[in-house]
Amino acid sequence: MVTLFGVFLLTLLVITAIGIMRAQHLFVAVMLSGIFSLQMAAIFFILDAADVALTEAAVGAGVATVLMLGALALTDDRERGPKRHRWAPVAVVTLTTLMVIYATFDKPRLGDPSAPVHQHVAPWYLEETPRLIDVPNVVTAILASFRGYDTLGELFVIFTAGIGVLFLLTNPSKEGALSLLRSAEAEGLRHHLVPRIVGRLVVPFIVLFGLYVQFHGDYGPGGGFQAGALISAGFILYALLEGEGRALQVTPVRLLRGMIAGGALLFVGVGLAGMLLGGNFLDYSILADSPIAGQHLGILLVELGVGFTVTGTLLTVFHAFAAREQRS
Amino acid sequence: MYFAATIAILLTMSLALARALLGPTVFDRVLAVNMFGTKTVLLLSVIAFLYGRPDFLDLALAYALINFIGVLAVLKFVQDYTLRHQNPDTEA
Amino acid sequence: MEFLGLYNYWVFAILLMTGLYAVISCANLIKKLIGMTIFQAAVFLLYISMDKVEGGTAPIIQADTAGQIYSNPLPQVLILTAIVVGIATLSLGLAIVVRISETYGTIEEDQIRTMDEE
Amino acid sequence: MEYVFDIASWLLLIAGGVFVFIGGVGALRMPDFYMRMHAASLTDTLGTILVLLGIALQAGLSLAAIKLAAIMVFLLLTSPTAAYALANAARLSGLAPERRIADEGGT
Repeated sequence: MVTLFGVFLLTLLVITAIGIMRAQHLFVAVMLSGIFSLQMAAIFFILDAADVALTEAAVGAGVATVLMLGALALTDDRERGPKRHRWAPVAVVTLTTLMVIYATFDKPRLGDPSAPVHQHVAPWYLEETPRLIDVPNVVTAILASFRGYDTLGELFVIFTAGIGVLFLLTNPSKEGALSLLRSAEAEGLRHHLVPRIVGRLVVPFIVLFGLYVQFHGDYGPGGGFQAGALISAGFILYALLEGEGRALQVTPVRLLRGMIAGGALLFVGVGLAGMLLGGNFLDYSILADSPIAGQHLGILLVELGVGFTVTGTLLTVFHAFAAREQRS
Repeated sequence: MYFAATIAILLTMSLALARALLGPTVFDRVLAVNMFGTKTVLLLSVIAFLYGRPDFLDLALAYALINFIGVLAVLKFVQDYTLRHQNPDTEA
Repeated sequence: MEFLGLYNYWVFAILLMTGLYAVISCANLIKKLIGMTIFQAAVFLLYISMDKVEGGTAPIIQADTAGQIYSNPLPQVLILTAIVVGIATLSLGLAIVVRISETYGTIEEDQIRTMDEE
Repeated sequence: MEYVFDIASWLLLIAGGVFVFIGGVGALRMPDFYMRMHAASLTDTLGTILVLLGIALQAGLSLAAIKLAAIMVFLLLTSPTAAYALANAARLSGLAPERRIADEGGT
């Protein structure tokens, strides 16, 4: 029965994707991709990926739509070009789709326990995590400890993307937050009483929930990535309600940039600390008296680093887009 | 009995999707996104119980908290848009 | 029911190619980026479909249940990080589009090309 | 006593499902944007309360019930606010309610 729910949602997903492609108005495309993200989260949850669904929820519901709208405000919200019907791309795409579908007939069925992907390293992770690391959430254990190198790499991708956006969008002249405070458009939604009151009520709970996700990530779905996205969603809400200027007073640009670099440094620092104490890079077992306590400490610190960098990057990107908007 | 509620929610989701695809104004689409959001919260809560893992209500809670940020962003977008162009077109 | 087991992969194929179609065929740069996110989402769907185990539950080990089957945690780890990396790269792409729009005054590929040729 | 809770929760879930569905039909079938919003936002709130109460009765007194209560509180706060913000945005952009039904509210 649940499989049928999944099939239904997947069908809706395909319809939404085609709707996105057909939308002439980019604003409509952005709204439909919001729906797309909600459907993806529900499908991830049905397919037992609670952590992934939480990440998609945190990223897709808050940050992605806001960033897209920010970009639309800076460019153009409509496709201007003539509607072209090119047959070559359609033919290529249809042919490739049919080929990929043909290839899937050799794939193991959904949920087949004897599929090759379940045979090699995954059972080892599931069996050894309680003994070696002793946290209930195996996803967090793999993310932060077993495959810490991977996560470090991903973190540096985010770090680099944040720096790239700063290079591209920050204006070199020193119009700081002060001029923002005076401009009329920077007031956000301060005239709208109801959203403002309710929003101010909700913001602390979003941040609190983000902290819960950050520190409860060993035991339930959660971790630094999700928490970073949630906390930045909270601050983005504050910025929408109270205006850019106020938000930049609460989280100054300097602090955010410090968070981007500091989080990455914390991650690398934990790795180096392991080396200095005589272990390997990112080997947490050495950090405390017993290996398990060391693993717990290492995972906590590493997740904290991830949380800092993700929060800093997403907020910096948001502010970069918003500041550009005020200038233009 | 969870199944009945789930089916109702899924059908409502498809109706909301139809509204999002049909338009006609952009606000209809935003309304559909918002509806879809609340339905997702309900769907996630019901399925968490269907699977017997009520600890996954965290997900539904996350959506309940941040779902309306998108709509507020739309409100701000429209407000700035009307400030800049005094005569915006609402038709999609 | 046999074929429903492959439905996820079919949807993956269709989404992948929908995204690809947008990237190679739409002239609008933001539309291209949206197409790229659909392409990404298709890959996410492929990985997460592979993690499901019949009768399994999310890989968060419960203390009081012995013999419980858990789904494969490894694809989840890969996709979890990929989603956040995806939004970071999307924002980088949007930043580039914003700069292009400021320089050329348009985000349509054809018009940018004709302006470059002049 | 068990049965009473079970039956009550089933009734709540079914009623919630019905209201949610009615809201969906209203959002699809009503003739103009403000009416569609009316249908969607009202049933959103009621359907949410009913469904979540129905689940909470199954959960009993536990952490899950507290989380459900939190979800309900936040949805009841944010969902009408979103509806308000949306109506506001629509009015701001000059979308008028359809004349033949709402004569006095037009711009």
